[in-house]
Amino acid sequence: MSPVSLPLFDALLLFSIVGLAWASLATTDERRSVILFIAFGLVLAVAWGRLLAPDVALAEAAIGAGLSGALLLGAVHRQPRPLSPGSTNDSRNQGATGMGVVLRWVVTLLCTALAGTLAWALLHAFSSVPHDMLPRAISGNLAASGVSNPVTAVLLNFRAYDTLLELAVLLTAVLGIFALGQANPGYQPAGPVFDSLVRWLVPVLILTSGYLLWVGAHAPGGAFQAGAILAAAGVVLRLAGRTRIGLPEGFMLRIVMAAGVGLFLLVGLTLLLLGRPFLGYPPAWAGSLILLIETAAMLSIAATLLLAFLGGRPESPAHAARTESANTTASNSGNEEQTRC
Amino acid sequence: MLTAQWMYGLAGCVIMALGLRGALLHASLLQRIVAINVMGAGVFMLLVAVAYRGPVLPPDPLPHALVLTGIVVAVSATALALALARRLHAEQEDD
Amino acid sequence: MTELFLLSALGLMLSLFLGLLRVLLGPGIGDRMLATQLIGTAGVGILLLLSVLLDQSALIDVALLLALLAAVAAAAFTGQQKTQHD
Amino acid sequence: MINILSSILILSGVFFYLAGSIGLLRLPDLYSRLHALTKADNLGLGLLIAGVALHSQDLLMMLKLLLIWLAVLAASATSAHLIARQARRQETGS
Repeated sequence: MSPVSLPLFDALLLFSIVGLAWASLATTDERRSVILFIAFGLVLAVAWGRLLAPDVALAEAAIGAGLSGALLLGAVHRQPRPLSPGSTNDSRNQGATGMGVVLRWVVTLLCTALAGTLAWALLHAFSSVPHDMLPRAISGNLAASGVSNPVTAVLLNFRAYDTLLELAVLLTAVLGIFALGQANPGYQPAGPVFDSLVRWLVPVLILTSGYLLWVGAHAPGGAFQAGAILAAAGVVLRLAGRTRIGLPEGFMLRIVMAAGVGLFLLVGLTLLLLGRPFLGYPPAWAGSLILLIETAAMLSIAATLLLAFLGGRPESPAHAARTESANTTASNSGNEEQTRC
Repeated sequence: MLTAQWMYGLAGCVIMALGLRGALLHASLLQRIVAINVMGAGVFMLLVAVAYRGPVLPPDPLPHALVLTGIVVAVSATALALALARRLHAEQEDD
Repeated sequence: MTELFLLSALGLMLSLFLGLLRVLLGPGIGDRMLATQLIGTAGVGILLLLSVLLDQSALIDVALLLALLAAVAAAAFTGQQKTQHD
Repeated sequence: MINILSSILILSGVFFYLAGSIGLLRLPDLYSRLHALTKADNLGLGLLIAGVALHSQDLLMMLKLLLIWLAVLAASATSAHLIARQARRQETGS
């Protein structure tokens, strides 16, 4: 590797990333801010690839390019006027009053100090020899973990507790969203151009998610990336104005939402009964157990992320179809779509 | 000490501070949510930079696992925050 | 060959950087969206080159995801939402 | 021989990318930028992908690369259409 040009590449990349982060927060136009944030996510995925973190890059690409952009853009469009707490004439926004200016400077100064302290700690840590105990322990036990991708081994075997609790966090977030109200009203049926893209893109996304789940055992990929891509397929359907986006209804939906946590707990408790530690898989079974848990986790992650995109309790498609048929002309093509698929 | 490691590490610090400042100073709820996401991205960059061991040695997988779960949690927290903001907006409109 | 890949990655980075200027300058929101599209395509190219340079075949998968989801942002940006009560 | 061909393809791909982004910066209005960009970056990526595929010489890899190119072609045509339609709607609407 040439010693000169790679730092140049890094410098350009980092300049773009920091510039986009700054620009997306410097404007007070919400739509501009969100678009800049989407561009920020795209460049970030390249940076993860550059730092040899392909697992992270896959997740960033799936979520940054697919979900969070659509989520934030949807929120901007729903607001006829800016989402601001209290009155629209907010002194913090204007920054004209004396107090406001002082406050801005104090906050800026404190944030700079924080960045400086962090940077100092970081440089201190980097100048000493890295403690490689943990990485060595991971690579030493990789053979017994049931998978050969070290990130998957950490997530589903060595630190399986964390992943179990993380799935619980996702579930809690969706329950919180459900408690806040009904789902967003959704989108008008898309034109023929986007519709023909959707027709082949959705199956390819579903295939890709299966592929990522499968390769996760021995290469970058796994339940999180696969779940995010599966959710993105639902987001695409939603954006095209379909009312059926692949989510099950009623009781089945609850099962799918809880499948990840449920199966994880079931496996853990069964192992306890058999006299092994909680989630301490027998090495011979580890590979299959991990694939089983990951499949359930993928479905749960996809369902929770898609429900998070809907932003509330989904209405039943029957009800949605009723309101839609009452909705006359604009949705005619949409109804045709539903009967066809 | 690797050049790339400190370049990305320092950038992570800067991005985190930018995000924190935005989260504290923006009036718009939506922009605060974006700012918190930027802050998270800064922390992720810090972690991935710490995991980096140069172009030849494999990186430390533990921070990668942390960041991976962090990204998924961040997007669901963002969705929850947006739902809260929407509800708040609806309540204000009723007044 | 490595030199060539590095040089090309730098070239694409420059292209991404120019796209970034258009994202920052605007003026219209459509211009920014279009430039974001270019940033995505340049990102796909850079990831392909990096996958060869750093010998990480998984980066091809990352490029694939970016490519598959490239239209999502534009669709979310232009999609017409239904209103709450009609 | 293959290396030389692959190098030429990659470098010309980069050239089209740069041409596209310079067009994006220099052209006067949204519609002309749309035209310039979609052509340049599709062609740029196509050439780049051809070069990388020649270099890799692995069948699965080539299939993936082909899929990437097709996906970007479809996505950029679709988004260009959507963005242009939106811009037209705004001009006539308000």
